Formats: sequence, structure tokens, C-alpha cells
Amino acid sequence: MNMLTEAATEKALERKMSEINYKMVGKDVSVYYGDKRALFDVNLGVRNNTVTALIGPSGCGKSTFLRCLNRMNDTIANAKVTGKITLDGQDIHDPDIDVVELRARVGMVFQKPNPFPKSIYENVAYGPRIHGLARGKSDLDQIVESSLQKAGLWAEVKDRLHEAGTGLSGGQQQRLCIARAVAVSPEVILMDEPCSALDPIATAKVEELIHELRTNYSIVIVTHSMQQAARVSQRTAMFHLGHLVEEDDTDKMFTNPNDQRTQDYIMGRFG
Amino acid sequence: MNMLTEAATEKALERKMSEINYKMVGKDVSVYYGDKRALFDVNLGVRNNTVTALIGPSGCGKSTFLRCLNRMNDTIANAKVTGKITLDGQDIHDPDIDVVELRARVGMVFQKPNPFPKSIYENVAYGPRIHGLARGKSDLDQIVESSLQKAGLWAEVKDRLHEAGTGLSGGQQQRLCIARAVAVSPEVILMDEPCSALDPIATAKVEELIHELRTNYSIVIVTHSMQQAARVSQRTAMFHLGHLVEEDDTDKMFTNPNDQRTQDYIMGRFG
Amino acid sequence: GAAAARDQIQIAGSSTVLPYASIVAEAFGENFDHPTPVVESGGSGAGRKKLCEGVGENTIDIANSSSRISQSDIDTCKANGVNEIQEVRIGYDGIVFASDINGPEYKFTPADWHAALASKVVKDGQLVDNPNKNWSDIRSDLPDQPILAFIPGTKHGTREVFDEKVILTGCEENGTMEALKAANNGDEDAAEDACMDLRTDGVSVDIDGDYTETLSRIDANKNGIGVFGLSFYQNNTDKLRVATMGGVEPSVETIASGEYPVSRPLYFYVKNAHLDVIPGLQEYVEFFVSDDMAGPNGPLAAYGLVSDPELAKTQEAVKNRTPMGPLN
Amino acid sequence: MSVGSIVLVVLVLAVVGYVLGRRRALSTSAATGTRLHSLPGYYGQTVALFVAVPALLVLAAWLFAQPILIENRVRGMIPDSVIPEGGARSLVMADVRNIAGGLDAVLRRDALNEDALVNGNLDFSNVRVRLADVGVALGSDVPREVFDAAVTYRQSAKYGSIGMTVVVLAIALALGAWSLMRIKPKLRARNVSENFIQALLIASSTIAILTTVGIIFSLVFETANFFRMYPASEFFFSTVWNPQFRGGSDLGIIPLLWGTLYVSFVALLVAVPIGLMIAIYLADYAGSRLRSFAKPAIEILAGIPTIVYGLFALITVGPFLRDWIAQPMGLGNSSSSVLTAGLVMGVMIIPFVSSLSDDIINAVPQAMRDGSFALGATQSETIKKVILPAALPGIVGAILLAASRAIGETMIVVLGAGAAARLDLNPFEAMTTITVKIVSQLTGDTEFASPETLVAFALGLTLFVFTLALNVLALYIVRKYREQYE
Amino acid sequence: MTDAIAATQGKAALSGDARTRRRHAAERRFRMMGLLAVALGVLALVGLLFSILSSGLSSFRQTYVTMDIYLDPGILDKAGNRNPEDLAKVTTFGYAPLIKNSLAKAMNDKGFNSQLEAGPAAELVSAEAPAILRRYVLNNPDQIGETVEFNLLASGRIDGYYKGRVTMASAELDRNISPEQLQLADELKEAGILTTRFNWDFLTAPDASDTRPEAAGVGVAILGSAYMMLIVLALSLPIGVAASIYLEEFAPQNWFTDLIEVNIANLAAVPSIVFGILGLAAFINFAGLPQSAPIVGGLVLALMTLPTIIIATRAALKAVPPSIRSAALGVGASKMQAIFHHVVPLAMPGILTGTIIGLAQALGETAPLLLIGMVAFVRDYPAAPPEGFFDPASALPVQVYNWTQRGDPAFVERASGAIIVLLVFLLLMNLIAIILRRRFERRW
Ligand SMILES: Nc1ncnc2c1ncn2[C@@H]1O[C@H](COP(=O)(O)OP(=O)(O)OP(=O)(O)O)[C@@H](O)[C@H]1O
Ligand SMILES: Nc1ncnc2c1ncn2[C@@H]1O[C@H](COP(=O)(O)OP(=O)(O)OP(=O)(O)O)[C@@H](O)[C@H]1O
Ligand SMILES: [Mg+2]
Ligand SMILES: [Mg+2]
Ligand SMILES: O=P([O-])([O-])[O-]
Repeated sequence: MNMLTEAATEKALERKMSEINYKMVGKDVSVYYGDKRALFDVNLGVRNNTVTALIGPSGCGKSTFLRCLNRMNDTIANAKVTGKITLDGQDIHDPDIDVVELRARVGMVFQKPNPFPKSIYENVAYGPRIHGLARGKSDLDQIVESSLQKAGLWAEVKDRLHEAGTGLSGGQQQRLCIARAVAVSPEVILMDEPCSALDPIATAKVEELIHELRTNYSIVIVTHSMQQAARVSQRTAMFHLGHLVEEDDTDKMFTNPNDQRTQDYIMGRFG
Repeated sequence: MNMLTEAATEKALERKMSEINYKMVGKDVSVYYGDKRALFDVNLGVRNNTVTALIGPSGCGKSTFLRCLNRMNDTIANAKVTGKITLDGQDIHDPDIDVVELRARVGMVFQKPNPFPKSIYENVAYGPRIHGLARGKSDLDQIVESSLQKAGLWAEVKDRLHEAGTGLSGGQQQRLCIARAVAVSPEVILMDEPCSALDPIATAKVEELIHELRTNYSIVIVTHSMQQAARVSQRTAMFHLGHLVEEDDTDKMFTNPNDQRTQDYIMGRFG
Repeated sequence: GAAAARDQIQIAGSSTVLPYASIVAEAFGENFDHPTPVVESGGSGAGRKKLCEGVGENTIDIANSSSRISQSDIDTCKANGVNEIQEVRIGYDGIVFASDINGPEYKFTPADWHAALASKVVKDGQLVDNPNKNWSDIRSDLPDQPILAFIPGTKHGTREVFDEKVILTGCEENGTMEALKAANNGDEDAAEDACMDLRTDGVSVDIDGDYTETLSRIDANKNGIGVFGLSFYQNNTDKLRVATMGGVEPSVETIASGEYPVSRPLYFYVKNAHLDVIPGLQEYVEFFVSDDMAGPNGPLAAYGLVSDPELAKTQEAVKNRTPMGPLN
Repeated sequence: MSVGSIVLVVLVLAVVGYVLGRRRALSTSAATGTRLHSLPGYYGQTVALFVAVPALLVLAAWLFAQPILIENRVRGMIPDSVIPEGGARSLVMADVRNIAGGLDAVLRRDALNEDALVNGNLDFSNVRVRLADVGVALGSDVPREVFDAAVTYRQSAKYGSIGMTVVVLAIALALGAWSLMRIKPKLRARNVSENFIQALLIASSTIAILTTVGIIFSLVFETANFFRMYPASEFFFSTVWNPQFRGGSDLGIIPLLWGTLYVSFVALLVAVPIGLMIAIYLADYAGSRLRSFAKPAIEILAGIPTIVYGLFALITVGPFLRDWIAQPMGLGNSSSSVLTAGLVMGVMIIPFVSSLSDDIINAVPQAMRDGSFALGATQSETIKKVILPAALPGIVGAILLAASRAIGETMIVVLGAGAAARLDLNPFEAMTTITVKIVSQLTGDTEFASPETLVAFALGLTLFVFTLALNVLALYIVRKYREQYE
Repeated sequence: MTDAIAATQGKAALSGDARTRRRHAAERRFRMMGLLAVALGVLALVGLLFSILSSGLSSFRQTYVTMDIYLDPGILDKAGNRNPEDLAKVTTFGYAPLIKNSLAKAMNDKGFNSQLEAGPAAELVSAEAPAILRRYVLNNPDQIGETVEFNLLASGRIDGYYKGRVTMASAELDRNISPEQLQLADELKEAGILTTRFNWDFLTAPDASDTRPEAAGVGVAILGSAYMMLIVLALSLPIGVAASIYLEEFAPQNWFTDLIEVNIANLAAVPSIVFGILGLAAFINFAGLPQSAPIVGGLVLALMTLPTIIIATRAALKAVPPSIRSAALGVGASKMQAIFHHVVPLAMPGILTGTIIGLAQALGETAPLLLIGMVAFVRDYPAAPPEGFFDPASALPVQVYNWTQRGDPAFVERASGAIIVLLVFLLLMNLIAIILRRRFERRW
């Protein structure tokens, strides 16, 4: 049955691809960690000005897929990625493509907050600096402030910008990493459970940010909260054991999914 | 107003203390990171066979308080803890007290999963080994299996027990750390957002575990999910900007809190 | 590539000759318009090797040597285009035996040393493994003190002199030679080699370092007797008591006269091809063997070099740049 | 222009190139309204690198080649007749170079111009005296031919250096201009300069390989010579090391190898536990005051000249071990022993273990420690079971470095363990090591082309191969037990 | 039930069971062992420093003879024409009588009761003195015939007398000095002719021959060592760090990089003298660089230091958590930027440690210098760099090595003095690295 569904999904996707405005498309993406296969021929597109939510049980390959999109899997020694992934129609594994540029265009917030052991200011300013986004000190200050504000962290840290980013609370670190990613204004933002350590209000701020960003950018977000997926995303993709179970409009997914597994997962019925 | 409420809370607490069966009691606990004060005279008790939930906006001092309870703040160079904390009536800062013993009895799951760079098996077996809890290899195997099972990870990792714990997905690492903490059977378990990276089903597993553990132990859990707090805890404490706003029966807190701030927070109305 | 022109003399070789060479170099620098020569130490063998590496500015001009150059070195020189070398004998190095100043006095003969250190000695007419533990086991009038000798290691030229002039002579004197010859079916070479075979039970300790090491070892083992150069001993007469050999006390005079038997000539070898190229080289060579320096009243003799009775001949040869003939 | 000023000019050009490149990048991007691919600084960097690196490489090559070429040319000008008997052309060339060097000064002092020299009008008489006047000493008078050769030499060198200046600066300017013209917003300047830098990184890592090749080359020929004179089987399998001054030596490596292993083993036995404990204590127990004092202080141990350790071994430790341990226990009465040298050497290499390990232990993330503490582990359990395994690769590296130092040490062994090659288990006996014998055979009185001296090369090469095998083993062990955090 | 638990466990928390006590005992033992190890290390250092200082500090003081010397034209300028060329013909041997005569005169004038002849009395003055006089006279020919005050070194034995090395008792046995000479020295001291004071010359003077320990200094050696260290630092630090970065961060993992890795570790195990053999073959014989020159020494030592720095740097780079790299790459930094902006600064303590240890080793090394001709008697100062890199020079460890081999016991003190200079040199050199390292140290 799996096979059938997948085949169907694939065909559907191919049909759509000609009509729909895709920012990124993954075709037959598989990932191996050493001998272990973690993703199985995933076909999934990221649309322009759309928030795509990835859902699925823990360990199903959501982060793995996310890392494929900006080639962060390159940095894992024993990881191997096959299949084709395009950004604006261009193969991101093409030798011509500059992986640095790719990552500047496709930003990422990691699942585990990983601030640099530098000051809060430097954490956020680093990206704009290396990309030459600021014309001067005040410009940079401006970017840092607005990024922190977007991530809902400004109020808490504005008096301690020059203290270490590693001395923040878990949730604050998470928002710092969001601010850091937003500061370079990427075209696509990959967020791996960006609100996992956040309280409802902070979560609302981030969701607001996502909403705001969507007008210009594409966003992929991994989340375990069905509510959040329903709130922020327009498209939802469901993963299970390394397979893409289905992908559809969020409304459709949460009301009338095609696949039994999706339904079970959303109803909290398996695992 | 703050002051008044606090004074009231304190008195109430003192009155209760004589009647109620407290496992741990914090009295006037304050924490400073360098010059910065992160906790302000918190008075909070942890009852026997009870799950206490700590809630409050990000950065309000939940983790800080949690770390006070098993003196993990000792390991932060510039952190200073004042006030008195007792475990079974004994001051845990007493020079006579053995911090190692304390931590063996008061286990902790950290906010950021931190598996050891060892195999999954060794991660779980580490605690029982140093405490001499297993009589032999098979005994240890038994402990490892049951701990992983309790954390809902066994099915996913039983075939790869001897692969590195650091090669797990974010949610898997989190459950590994729970299994690791449970394996030494502490009397009090402090859990700092143990389900932040978990899908609903895995979350349910962990909540079940918490429920189970409560029959013998005391549990303190930090969570950002009001639903979770309502589901698992009997008592809830609300923190804000380093202050303990109020602490009460969970039912009461979620239906009829004393403090406006609590109400606002629970309703998702400030931050 | 080529380096800039070199204007100082380069000398390498024996550490035994080094003190004398540096005394001369220092005086040369003070009295001539040339820079002070650079005197390397690295051992006679290494010095001769460097000398024979070829001609040219990045090879040395002079090799100091505490033993005579060998035919194989001369051949190497020839092969590398170093055709003419002058052999200059600068004097003699006395080799003395000395022990801690507070210990007993020793009057040795070469035979005593052979009996003390050889691996096989004659005892009651039989050739046996050396049983002697104390000096008094050898001769009753020697002090009753355990035998412990610090002798130069096999890489030192001094060791050769010690082997030949003390051990071998002693071997002949105390009759072990005869016994060994008989044991080797009359083969003289084999007997000689056997004579010079030393015991390996820790009684004779090879010193690979220098005389200061020997002195320190005597400091650490008050029973020890060490082999020193005369000049070193003369600088440390307050710490060392020198032993007589065959009844003669070592001194510049007794060695010059040949009374004291253990000594060896010291040399340096000059690359003639460099004489007109390296400024000051000829002057240095002449200055070295001048009476002012190497004569019996010069600073070298004062420091312990036994001056060569035939110094005048050497001065003449140096002036004429007479290259050395074939080895005899 | 002198080499120094050429280098200086090139560097100045590079700086100018940087500024121009940066400015041009900014202006073209402003003019065309396209975003720059890279930071403007990278555009400057590409220009600077193109200006400096090739030009300086050409300069280096030129400096290497020019004297060889000129020398070959001038060499030919010297007739055999003026080469003194027993001398060599290369020595005459020394005169040529000297004269050439002195001519400038002569011209300057006599206020002459080049023409006189070139046209052969310069007064040849008394060259030696006149050169001496300007401070250039010649060994003897020189014949006319040599003088002419010197003049030619000087001219060629002069034209050569003019040529060099022109070529180098031309390259710098041309490449600078080219890379400047190339700048447009689309140019991937960061990639260009990063590739440049990566090439430099690769070049740096090949130096280690070149060094190895160099070492093998400088040992292998003499080693071959040695084995031509001395049977290899004797060298590798004989248990007797007994070189003779006159030849007929026994040169078995086994007792030396044994001594090397034994002494190094004792030294590591001292240094590894002490060094590791120091590292652990400083990283995890000590306060920052003690740490900031003790770490550099202990590092001084690595900088004290080994002769001090040697004398300490000879005068203090050796007699102490002999009088208080060896003699009472009947284990011998040698004051130099493996134990003496090992102990003292162990002290010397402590900092290799302690300082490097300390840095590595310090780098293990705090989260690892927290994880262990929270399970009720004591600090020592945490260190032993979590920190050390995580820091293993670095610690093994540190220990290897210490072992390497122990193997390479001479002075302490000579003074502490003696010079006698012996195959013995008793640590209170004198023994010696391969390195000691390499030094002593190489610097001795024996003639060079004898097995007694050449054996030094064979010893060196054997030791090289032997330590290589040990290192392969170490790498294998590290790979097997490595634990990567995160 | 809870009360029961509380009661039993309350007790447990205080004292712990037998197992916990054992664990605590182990903990205490471990901690004590650590402290003991640090104490041992520091103690060894203190012991060694004490022995060095106690035998070497005296070399920074020196006994001088201040006396008027009559520059006798009868000796110095027999022709009487003050022609520099003729004046230069008088060698230092000719100047010795001036000192003898002037000293005899001084003794006479001041009415000393020493019965010493002029010859033995003049032995109180260093053999260096005539050279000083000669240099003075050649520079100031017009002073011939005048009486000039000179500040001359006392001979080594006299100097040793005031430092406690030579005693009346040892002088009895010493053939280089007699008790009478010591008595005369005491009289001269009384008269203010002999003075002992700080000895700058030790730091600035070149080496001297065996007959003049009192004149020997470490000036040339300091320059030589400084030149070499300059070269070592300029080459081995950047090359070592660059190589480590390539191998650790860029190189693909394959047999070839394994080979390089093993190879570098193995280079560290190559005895230093073998590097000397390499230096002789590669730099002197092949590249034609001059003998005894700091450039060659520096190159050889740089090659020798390289493995140390590479091994330390690689270990430090390895220890930086991968999450830092991911974080940087995630915001679009290139690998090069991630490494240079984040990883290298975090690895800095290890890099600096490698540098400190590597330089310490390079600074103290003699064996490789033996083969490239730097273990030598060198009296002329090398010129300023860069030309000076090609001039002959000695080095501090070489000076120590040479002086410990000399016969005159006065050199023992000089050798220890040179070791002190070497250690101070080392400390100064490492100071910046030590301070930097402290600033870069951080936990994460
Ligand atoms: N190591 C530290 N050094 C300095 N300040 C710190 C440190 N750890 C935490 N803080 C500060 O103390 C305050 C409380 O932090 P804490 O980690 O207890 O928050 P929290 O309630 O756990 O928040 P979250 O829900 O985001 O994890 C925050 O303002 C935080 O920035
Ligand atoms: N570096 C790695 N080495 C080996 N296996 C890995 C590695 N990273 C992830 N895996 C495995 O690949 C599978 C997918 O992991 P991934 O991190 O993509 O899961 P996830 O969907 O993000 O889960 P979670 O919600 O828990 O973060 C898991 O089984 C995990 O154990
Ligand atoms: Mg994940
Ligand atoms: Mg927290
Ligand atoms: O250094 P020597 O050759 O004289 O032993």
C-alpha cells in the first residue's frame, strides 16, 4: 500500500510541478547515515511564499530532510545524500553551485540551540557582517536590534547585548538562534522545532514572525505541535520511518487526510 | 503589590509546611549570575508523591530554580545561590551533606539533551554502574532495557544499542536522557522540558512514565505546555521575572488563579 | 644557489683540539685585521669528513684532529677534488689517570691496568675470566679499593691510545700476551685483539661524553679512577689526584721528554686550495705554529699542550705550504 | 633595486591593489545596481593576492636561478691556465664574486663611472690592495682573466637584477591590472581568494611530507653504504653492540633498541600519570589562580636545557638510587641506570602530557560534565568515565609527543643511563639508547667511511621505521576508541 | 511509609553507605593525587631552578681591577713615529709587560707587603687585558706615553675567590693560583683596586677561549638564538597551523591523509640530530646556504618544531564541538570563514600551548646544530637581520653545552648563568603566548 500511495503522490507532484510556483523541489531524496538509510526517496516541494510544516514521529527523518535542503548534511562525515534538489530550478548539488551562497539563501535554525560562544550582539551580527549587509556600525546595530525584536528577544536582552550568548536560558538561546538566522534575510528559512523551548507567548511571537516572513520568503518548519502546524502552515508534509507519507494543504491534512497513518498520527493514535 | 502577594504566599507556605509532607523545600532561594539576580527569594516546596509543574515565560528562572534543587548551579562558575533548601528536612547546602549523594537521589533531565559520546547502552548503563545498582551483566541489561522502555525509546534503538548516542535524532536524544536519569531510580526527578522535542505519542509515553513514577517518587517538571501541566501535575508553580508568582493545586491554578499574572499567562495574554 | 663571499676562516673537528684552536682563534682575531675564525667542534672524524667534502666557500678550511688522518679519508678527499692538504702537528696531548683528591695515592704500571680491566687475565698460569675486584687484588701495594675505571668510549681517539699504550703494553708486560698467543695458536693479531678486550661487568665504564662528565662521575663515585687529558687535569688539580705511570708523574716536561708513556700527537689539516682564497688563512696557520702561540712558553703550553720539539720544522713546512705526502 | 626593496614595493602594490579592488567593486556595483557577490574586502583581497603571490614566487625562483646561470656563464670565461694547481674552478669563482662585490665600493671611492669598467679602462694594477682598502679581502693576487670574469660577473648580475626588478614588478602590475579589470559584481571574489588560501594550506601540509622525504633521502644512501660494509643480518639480529676503534666491531641494534624502549617506557611511566593528573587537576579542580600560575610554570620544565637534567641525574638521582635502593636490595651498584635516566626524563616530558591534555580536557563541553554530575557521579568518576574518553584522541597525541621526545633525548641518557649497550631486565643497570649512539658514532674520532660511523645512519633509519610502526598502532587505537561529542 | 523513607534516607544522605564512602574515598584519593602531581611538577621545577640559580647567579657579578697603566712608548712604538701600521705590529703579547710593570709600580707605591714577584702578581689580571689595551692604543695612538686608567677583568681564579669557589685551601692544591696571590688580591681589594660589581659584559660579550672564563659572555649566543627563534616562529607557527587546518578540516578522509597524519606524528619522534643531518644535506650541501648560520639553524629547528605545533593544533581543532561549525555554516559562512572566525579562536589555547612547548624545545636544542656547524666558537657578532641571518653565530644552548665541557671550573658558573639567560629568554618569548592563551580559554 505504501508503494502505491507514494507512486500516486509522485505522479500528482509531477503533474503539479508545471503549474505551481515552487521555490525548492526535492526529487527522490534519500539519505544514508553509513549503512543505515534514514530517508527513502522523498519527493517534496517548497512553494514560494508558503509555510510548509513537516510533521511526524520523533526519528522519522524530518531534521534529516531539512538538512538536505541547505546541504548541512555535507558536514556529517558518514552521511550520504542522493536524489535531486533544486532551488529556483537550479540543482543545489551542481558542482557549479556555491554551497555557501546556497546556505546564505536558505537559512537554518537548528533543533538544538547552538549560539556561538560570543556575545549576544556578535551572535546576531555575524551573519550580516560576512554577507556585507550593513553599511556601518549603526546599520549593523539596526539589523541586530530588529532581528532580536522579530524573535521576541529584544526586551529581555537589550541591556546585556555584550554578555555571552551561551549564558542565556534555553528558550532565550532558541530565540537568539532564530534572530541570527533572520538577520541575514534568507529567501528560505528552515526551522527545526523553533518553539520547542518557548512559552506560549514567545511562541506566538515567533509564529507572528513566520507569518510576516511568509509575505516575502518561503518557510519550512518542523513541529511536533499539530496546533502549531495548523496555525502557521499552508502546506503540511507527514513523515514516517523515513518515508514521506503525504503532503497536502494543511487544512485538508488536518481534516481529511488521505493516508491512514496521517490520520492516526494527528489523532495521536500511534507511535 | 508583588511584595504583598509574596509575603502572603510565604506565610501560607509556612503554615502549610508543618502539616504537609514535603520532600524538598526551598526557602528564600535567590540565585545570582555574577551581578545579575535571576531568582528572588523563592519559597517553594516539593511534595512527596506529587508532580509539581513549573511554568512561566522563557527566561523567568525555571531552569535556574530546578538546578538549585540538586545543586547543579555549583558547576556554573559565576552562579551564587542563597537561601535554604532541604531534602527530607536536611539542608542540602550543609557542609556535611554529600552533593554526590544528593544528586543520586535528586536526578535531572536537562533542557538541552546532552548524551555522552558513548553508545546508547553505555549512556543508560553509566548511572547504574557508578552506583552499583546492577549485580551483573544481565542485571544491567535488564535495567537498560526497562529504562529505555520507560522512556519510549526501546523499540527504536533496540537494534542499535551499541551505536553512538550522539547519532540519534533530537527527540531520541531527549528520551535517551530521560532513560539515563530514570535508570538510577532517584527519589526526586527534575525534568526540564522533557517533551519539548517529542511528538504527541512520545509525549504521551513520557507523561505515562511520569504518572507511574509518581507513586514512588516526587517529580518536578518544567513545561511550556499548559495542557501538559494540567495533565500531569498536581501542583503548579508560576514564575515570572525571577519571582515565584504563586503556587497552588493545579486544578485551582488553571481555573481560578490568585494572581493576575498567572491568569494572563495561562490565557496567553502577556509576555 | 651561491652564497655571499665568506670572509672568516671555518674550522671544524676534534673537541680535544678545540680549546687550543679557540685560544689561537681568539688571539688571531685580536691581532689581525681578519675576523675571528669560527671553530666548530663535532669530533675529529666529522671534521675530516667536512674537510673532504670538496673545495669551495661552503666547505671548511681546516679540520682539527686528535688522531692522524686515515688513508680512506685521504681517498675521499681526492675523490672530491681536495688534492692537497697540509698536515700540521701542533703538539702532544698527555693522557693521565686521576682519582678523587681525597682518595689514596696510586702508582700504576700499564700491567696493573691490564690486570684490572682485561676480560681475560693469567692467574696461576691459567687464562681465566678476570677475577680482580680490588686494586689490591692485583698488587698488594696498591690501595685496597674497588676497581672502577672511567675510560673514554670507543668513539674517542683517546681510547685508541689508551688501548694501545696502556692495555696492550700492560698485556705484554704481565705476560698475558704470551698466554693469549698460545691460546690463539700463535696468531699475533688475534692475541692483540684479545688483549684489548675489556671486561663488561660494569667495572670499566665507557664515557661517551667529555672530561667534565668523567669528573662528575668521580664526584658521584669516589672510588672511580678516570682518564683525562693533561690540560683538563691541570685545571682541576684541586679536585683530582693524579696517578703515576711507571713511576713517572705526568707533566708537560715528562711528556715532552718521552718519559711519561701515554700521549698522542694532535693535528690540524689545512685545505691548501683555500689558502689564497680565504683571507687570513695562511696567516692563521702560521700564527698557530708560531713560537708565540705553540712554543713552550706560549699560551697553549700554559694551558696544557705539550709543545712539539720539532716545531721549527713545522713552521718551515707551513711557510712553504708543503702538502702531506702519502701516509707511512 | 635590492631584493628587500622589491619585496617592499610588491607589498605596497598589493596594499594599493587591495584598496583599488575594493573601491572598484563598490563602484561597479553602485553603477550597475547589482549586489556584490562577496564582501568588498574579498575583491581587494583577490587583487592583493594576484599582485603579491605570483610576483614573490617568481622573485624567489629568480633569486635561486640567477646565480646558477650567471655562474655557469662566467665559469666558462676562466681559462684552465689561471686555475692554481690543486685548486678548483669553484674557488676561483669565490675570487670572482669577491672582486665583483668589491668593485662597487672601488668605483664609488674613486668616483669612477661604469664606463671605465665596461670599456676595460680601469686600472688593473694593484687590484688586491685597492679592494683591501675598501674592506674586501682577497686571498692572493688575481690574474687578469679572473678580473675580467669578475667584471662580466658584475655586469651580468647587474643586468640580471635589473631584469628581475622589471619582470617581477611587471608581473605584479600585469596580474594586478588583470584582476582589477576582472572585477565585476558577479565575480565570486570570496571563492577566488579562499581557493588561493586553500592552496596555501595544502602547500603547508606538504612540507611535512617533504621533510620526511628529505630525512629518508639524507639517511638512505649512507645506510646503503653501511650495509655494503656490514651484514644486515648482524645489524638487525645481533645482541652485541661493541664498536671498536680499529674496526672489527659488533654492531647489533637489539641492545640499543631494548635500551630505547626501556628508558622511554620508564619515562612515560613517570610522565603519563603525573602529567595526566596535573592536566586533570588544573582543568577540573584547580582555581583559576593556581591554574594560571602552575601551567606555565610546569611548561618551563620542557625548556630547561637537558644538560641540567643530565647533571641532576648523574650527581643526585643516580647515586641516590644506587645507595638507597639498588645496593641494599642487591640489584647492582651502578650509579647510572635505566631508572635514573627514565625518572629524570619523565620529569622533563611532564609538560608535554600535562599542558596539551589540559587544553583538550578543558575543551570538552560543560554539558558532558553536567550530564554526569546530575546522575550522581563524583567528579573523579566523571573525569575517568566521561571526560577522558571524550578527550582521548588529544591525550594520545600528547602522550605520543612525549614519547617522541623521550626517544629523541640524548644528554639525559648519556649522563643518567650511561653509554654501555646492554640487554638486561634490571632497571638498575646502565644501558643506552639508539639516539645516544647516533650522536656518539656521528661525532666521534673514527673515520667517516667506516661502518662505525655509518652505522649512525642505519640506526636513524631503523628508528624512523620503528617509530612509524608504533605510530600506526597508535592511530589504530585512537580510531577504535574515539568518542566524538555532540 | 514516607516517614520511614525519610528517616532512613536522611541518615544515608549524611553518611552514605559503605559503597558511597568508598567512592568518596576514591574521589579524595584522586583529588589528592592530582594535587600531588601538581606539587611534584612544581617541586621539580623549584628544585631545578634552585640548583641553576644557586650555581649560576654569581656569573652576573664580576671582579674588576681598576688601575693606571703607563702606555710605554719604548714598548708600543719603538720607531717613535706613531704610524698605525707599525703600531699594529705590536701584538697582544707585547702589551702584557705594560700590565706587569704598572701593577708592580702600584704595589710599590702603595707599600703592599706582598712578596710576590711581578710575574705571578700580573696573573691576577685577566688574559683579556692586553687585548683591551691594544684596542685602546690603536684607536688612540696619541695616548702613547700617557698613563691611563683602565678597568680590567680580574682573572677567573681571583673572581672565583670572591664568589667562594676558590679558597685558600683549594689554592694550595691548585697549580693555577697560589695562596700568596689570593693574599695579594685581598690587599688590592682593601686598596680599592679590586672591586666586584654587576656584570653587564656577561650578557653582551662574546664567548672567550678556555684561558679566559672571566671574559666569556653570551652576547653572540643571545643574538644567534634570537635570530633562530625569529625564523622558527615566523615559519613553524603559520605553516603548522595552516597544515593542521587543512588536514583537520579540509582534507578528505582517506589513506593518504592517514599517511600524512602518521607521518607527522612520526616526525615528532625523529631524534633532533637527524634533523641536523637533514639540514646539512638539504640546506648547506644542496641549497648552498652558509655553515654556522642562524638561517640554517632556524630552518632546521622550524622543521623540528613543526610536528609539535601540528599535533597540538590538530588536537585542539578536533576538540571544538561540531555544533559551532554547523552554526556558522547555517548562517551562510563559508567553511573557511567558519574555521577562521570560530573554530581557530576556540582552538587557540591548544595552538598556543603547542607553540610554547615547541619553542621551548627548539630554544634548548643543541644536537641538530652540531651538524650544521653552529656548535662552535664564534666571537664576532652577526650583523643585523636580514644579512645577519647568514653570518656565523652561536646559540644559547650551544654556549651551555660548550662551557660545560671546558676544563676550567669557572665555566661551570658561566654555563649555569647562560641557562638562566636561556630561561629568561624563554619566559619573555612565551609571555605573550601565555597571556593570550589565558584570554582565549573558555568553556562552552
Ligand atoms: N549561566 C548563566 N549566566 C548568566 N545568566 C544566566 C545563566 N543562565 C541563565 N541566566 C539568566 O537567568 C535568567 C533565568 O534563566 P533560566 O535558564 O532559569 O530561565 P528559564 O525559566 O529556564 O527559561 P527557558 O524557559 O527559556 O528555559 C535568564 O534571564 C537567563 O538569561
Ligand atoms: N548523525 C547520525 N548518524 C546516524 N544516524 C542518525 C544521525 N542523525 C540522525 N540519525 C538517525 O536518522 C533517523 C532520522 O533522524 P532525524 O534527526 O531526521 O529525525 P527527526 O525526524 O528529526 O526526529 P526528532 O523529531 O526526534 O528530531 C533517526 O533514526 C536517527 O536515529
Ligand atoms: Mg529532529
Ligand atoms: Mg530553561
Ligand atoms: O673530539 P675528539 O675527536 O678529539 O675526540
